[in-house]
Amino acid sequence: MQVPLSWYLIVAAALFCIGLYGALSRRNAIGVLMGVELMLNSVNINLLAFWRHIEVATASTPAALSGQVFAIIVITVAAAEAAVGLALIIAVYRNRRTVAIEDVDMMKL
Amino acid sequence: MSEFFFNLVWLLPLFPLAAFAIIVLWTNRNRLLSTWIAWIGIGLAWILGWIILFLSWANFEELTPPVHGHPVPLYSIPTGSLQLTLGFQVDTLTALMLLMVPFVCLMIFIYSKGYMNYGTENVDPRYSRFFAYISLFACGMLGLVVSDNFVTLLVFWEIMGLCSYLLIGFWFDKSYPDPKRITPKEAGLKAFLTTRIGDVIMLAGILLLYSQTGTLTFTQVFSEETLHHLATTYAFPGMPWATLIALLIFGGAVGKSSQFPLHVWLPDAMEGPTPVSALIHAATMVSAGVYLVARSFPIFVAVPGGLQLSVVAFIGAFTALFASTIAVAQNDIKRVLAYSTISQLGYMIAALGVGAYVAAVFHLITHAFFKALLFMGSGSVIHGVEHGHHHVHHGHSDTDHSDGDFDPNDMMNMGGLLKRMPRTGWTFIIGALALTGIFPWAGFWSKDEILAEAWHGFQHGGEFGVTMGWAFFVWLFLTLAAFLTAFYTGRQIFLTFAGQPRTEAAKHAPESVPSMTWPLIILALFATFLGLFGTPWANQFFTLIGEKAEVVGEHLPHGEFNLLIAGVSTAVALAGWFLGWLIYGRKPLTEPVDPLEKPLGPVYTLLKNKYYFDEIYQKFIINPTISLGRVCATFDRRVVDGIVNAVGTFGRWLSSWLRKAIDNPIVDGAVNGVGWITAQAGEFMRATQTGNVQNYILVAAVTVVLLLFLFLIRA
Amino acid sequence: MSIPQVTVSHVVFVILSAIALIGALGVVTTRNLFRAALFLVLSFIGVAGFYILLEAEFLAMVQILVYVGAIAILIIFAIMLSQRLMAPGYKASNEQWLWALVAAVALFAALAFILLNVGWPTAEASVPQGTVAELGKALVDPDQYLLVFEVASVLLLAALVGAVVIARER
Amino acid sequence: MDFILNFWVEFGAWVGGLLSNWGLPDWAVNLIADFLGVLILVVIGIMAVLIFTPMERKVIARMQDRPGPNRVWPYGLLQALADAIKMLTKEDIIPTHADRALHMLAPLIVAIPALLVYAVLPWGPGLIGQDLNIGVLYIVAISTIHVLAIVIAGWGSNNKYSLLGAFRVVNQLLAYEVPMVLCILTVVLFSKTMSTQGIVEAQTIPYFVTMPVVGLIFLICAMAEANRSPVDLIEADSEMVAGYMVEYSGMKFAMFFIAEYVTMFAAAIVISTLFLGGWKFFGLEDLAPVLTPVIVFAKSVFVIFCMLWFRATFPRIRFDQLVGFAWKFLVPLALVNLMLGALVVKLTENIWGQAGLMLLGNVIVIVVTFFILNRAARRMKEAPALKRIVAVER
Repeated sequence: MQVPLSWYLIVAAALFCIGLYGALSRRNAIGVLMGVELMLNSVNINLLAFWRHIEVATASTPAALSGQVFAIIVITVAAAEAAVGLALIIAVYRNRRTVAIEDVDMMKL
Repeated sequence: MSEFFFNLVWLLPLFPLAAFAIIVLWTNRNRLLSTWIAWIGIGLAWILGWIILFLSWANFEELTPPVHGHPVPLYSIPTGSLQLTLGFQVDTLTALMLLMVPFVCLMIFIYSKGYMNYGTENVDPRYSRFFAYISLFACGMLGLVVSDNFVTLLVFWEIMGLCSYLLIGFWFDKSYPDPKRITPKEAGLKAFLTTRIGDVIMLAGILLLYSQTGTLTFTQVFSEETLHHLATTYAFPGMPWATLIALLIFGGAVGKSSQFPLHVWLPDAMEGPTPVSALIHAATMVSAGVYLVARSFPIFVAVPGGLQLSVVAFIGAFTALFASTIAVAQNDIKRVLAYSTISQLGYMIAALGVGAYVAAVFHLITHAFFKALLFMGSGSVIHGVEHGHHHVHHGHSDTDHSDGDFDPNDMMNMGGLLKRMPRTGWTFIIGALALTGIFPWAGFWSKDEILAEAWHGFQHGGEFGVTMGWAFFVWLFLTLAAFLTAFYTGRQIFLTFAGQPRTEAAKHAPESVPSMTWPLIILALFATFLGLFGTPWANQFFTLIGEKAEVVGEHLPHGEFNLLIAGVSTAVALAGWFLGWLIYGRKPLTEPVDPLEKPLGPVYTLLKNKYYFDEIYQKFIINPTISLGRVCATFDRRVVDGIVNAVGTFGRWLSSWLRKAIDNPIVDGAVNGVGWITAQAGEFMRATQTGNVQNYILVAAVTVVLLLFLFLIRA
Repeated sequence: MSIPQVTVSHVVFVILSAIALIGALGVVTTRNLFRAALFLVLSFIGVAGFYILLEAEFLAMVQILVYVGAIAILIIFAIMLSQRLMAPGYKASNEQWLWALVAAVALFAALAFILLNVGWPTAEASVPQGTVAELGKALVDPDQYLLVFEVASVLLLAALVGAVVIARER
Repeated sequence: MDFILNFWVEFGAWVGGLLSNWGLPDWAVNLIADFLGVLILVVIGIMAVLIFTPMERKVIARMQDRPGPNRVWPYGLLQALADAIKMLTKEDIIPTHADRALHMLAPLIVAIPALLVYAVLPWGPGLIGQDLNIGVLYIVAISTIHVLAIVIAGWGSNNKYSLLGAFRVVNQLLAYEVPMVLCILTVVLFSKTMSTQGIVEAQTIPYFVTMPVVGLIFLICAMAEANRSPVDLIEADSEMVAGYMVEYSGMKFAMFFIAEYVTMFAAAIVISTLFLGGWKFFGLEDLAPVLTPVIVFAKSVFVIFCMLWFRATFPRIRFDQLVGFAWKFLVPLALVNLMLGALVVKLTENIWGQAGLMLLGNVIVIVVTFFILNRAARRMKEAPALKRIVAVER
């Protein structure tokens, strides 16, 4: 007896919202990054849940793998994003001795 | 085994092409390396070519053109509803061309090294480029002979045209003291444009062919039903498509093989370096026209007794005679050979005209060998005389080829060279014997076969409905041409090699370097023995391309040996030689003036000026064209420009009025108003520009949520 | 919706989701950033558990390898580098946290509403065996995902170079 | 006879039968069986400490020409027990200003991955905790948690040496994971499976014979992962007094201690599985399946002996050189081998052909490597000393 799809989706949604909150409310850039990672994870859960419950069931080819491949790509992107993001954070920290986002507002005139 | 090599046929044009690319792109600086690359490229092509030749000789039954052959398709272009398939093929005709083309090319490549003065202090400044060009040319010729359809054939055909242009004008910076003499630049242009006329006509023919048959692949075009269709459907009353297309395609051949009336470019093409004259304008390119006609022969004979064969026969025979008459009165050693080339090509065309397909190809091959030999010999002579000239006047230090009024090509400046340059001399003489068709040299067999065919046609009506009248006419002209050929060849020999040197230059002319003389010797061997493959008793050429060839149902004719004709032609040739000796050889002339000048008088001048063909063309074709262009230009400037300007002025006036009336008050006002509003809005909005990313994301998130709720309420 | 009869997988699911969600909440609420990172790891592990439950073992392992082994470690590294900021009296969240909370909760409400009202199909189809091998083949098969794979590799390379260039001491 | 032939499978069946004869329901039987299995594996792991601490001390001592532990009866074989007792009786200190929770948490976490690895280590045909079809990947993934634990430890005990140790962990272990994974990839290329059992079965010839370079790289990486000297820069006593373990004492330290040996033993078994043919030994496994665990054990003991040998032979490397060694030498080498392996596998399907080609390729690689290293060394000798250091650090 499988766990129904909707359960996964709801948990993923919850994870996403929590991540969103983190990304929105953290002062520390690294915290924001963590929030983003959470969101990415929730997306992955969705992808795999859909893959397991829908693609596998209704696939024409013997091995239907779009979901997994997509998830792998997301993980890759997450890794790249983390690397670059942390590099940026470290660079900012080095130049401005802070990683608080609201202090990094050179965009503002 | 053979399959394997046949499938490699596409490599043939690729080798020289690669050599071209490499030389042009990288090794341009290094002369020796460029030379070797060119040699390797053509050498590989030669080896592969001869392998293919022997393999296809071994099993020629299933490879005989027109409809047989081993296809090597490359790709196909969809054109509307049809597929235009391009590719290469191997059949015995191709194989025969492969006997000649790559080998002669190789010889000439080797020869060029010496001719371009490699290693001496006056080496040609564009040495590497020369090898690149001739490699590209070899690519063109090989591609032409191996392509299996009219499209690729035309493409390579044009590549050769380009190379011919580049190579004739190779010394484009050369200029002569007398303004009337044509410079290499002009010569190249002339050749290009003249052949272009023929090419355009040929293109029209090919397009018509495609529109009629829906295919351009040889084997399909020459199939029974296609030919029948072509022969029975009419372009317009009394003119079947076959005839029309054949005539148009023949136009291309006329241009390329420089037949009358498009023959004018070939003599001037002699301004190019001599290896080029030998390669392009004697051995390979000019014979491409003949190859084209031979290749599309089935179309020519699709309509028995049609107009086209008569035209071909007439033009061929006429050109043969006409050109040989001109050759009689030329003093430039290379121009004599050029005219003899034209007349020999006339032979081949005429042979095709009377249906002697095999004979034509046979003569094409042999002629390629001995004419290349003759040209290279003349080149060697010129080279020697030039060196002698430098030696005499300003030592070996001089590098530019245009020195004063001394013309190393003029036979009047030579004489007695046989002692000075024996190898060149003897090989040249061998070539001359072959050219004039003296037994048992190659020329004898091929020329005799043509004459025999013509005669045979005269006696009991030629094949494919060539009328007896035409056949006789052809035979007569060709025989006369044979006589003249022997005469001017003898004249050339005696003027050049016999007697005493008439100038200091000739006195000091040295023998050429081995890299020039060895090719001469090898070619001389071929010129001597090649004919034995085509003796009427054991005619390998007929076996290869004639026996199994079924052109519209009937077998190709096989001219049997005709002692009478052979005797006549030999007698005529000997007579020509004798006359030449009588006039030029018996008492070697001392002052540079032709003894024929006085007795012939005006005729001589007429011949010397090539029947004033260039002048006529200048007067009646080129000048009218130019003046027409002028008229058009004036019309354009006056009327068309006037209208345009009027419109323009009106537009300017209208626009200025509009600006005053509408643009300034209304449009600008609107624009400025918008700008002002934007500025105000910006002032108001910038409060929200916190520069804090998270605010922005928050706004985005809230928006998303709101939209989501909206959506939920709606649904 | 009807609660299906409970099996082991359901129990496991509940436990896993508890782990994941608690971890996530910890991430966003803890003041101490280092602990937040550890909570993040916890949440990641929970997600990996989901993957195993979904019969995608390979991805579960990749999840642990990449997220726990690489990303989390990187984050912790960054935290260590910028540790001074965790001086006492340091405010973890900014002024707009309340708004953010409202937005997040509202979003979750909306999503949950939608998800519960859609009749999702329940798949009983079983995953074909040897999915991993299939996946490996598919990733380098020109007819399937080769392009995606290559693009991802290029992306990684670019990120690598970029990160090095940005973070290098000048 | 049959009972002898596949002894362990029969044995498992027998136990199961026994339980079910006691009238237990299936799920309970499975539960108990699994529990027993886990217990056995864990105990094996823990026992490793008791076996290998005396062995290490004895071997090292012999190599350094001193008697080593010889008081605890007999020949100091029970030294480990004595140590254990000593540690248990030590005071358990938690430094002030330390993050208590994390400080407590680290020793718990550190042992987990080391023990989890045992789940997929094959002891014989059918004799394995769980034959995952992604076993090797599982090993790699799990062993990364180890890093996490050490980082927590370094951070949790508020001490600059510990923190330095944590930094070094991140640096070193991540650096050495890359060539390790590459080596595993090479092996998987040949065995065409990621399950440990499959790899063992695929090894008609031990991979260490066919691709010694890969094996050596993997050995080095494994030692770095289990931070054994000479590559134990994480806890280089001479530089940073045991790094992340500075503040730990008593049972918590014991946990780290145990974890280290468990990891080492696991690494040894992994090596013997991936490269030394696992439970295969020239057909002995077919004659007497009973002995397969013994074979594995013997092989891993041999591997551990090699590790100790290294430790006794080589001095410690400077840290920057250590990391540079991983990135600039091991990774390219492993990559080259990976390419080589891919090429070979494409070239031929025949196992012996593959083995021969791979061996040939490895020999070539070795030669080329030595050539390059020579040139580099010469260049460094010519370069002035300061520049040399800079060059190394870059």
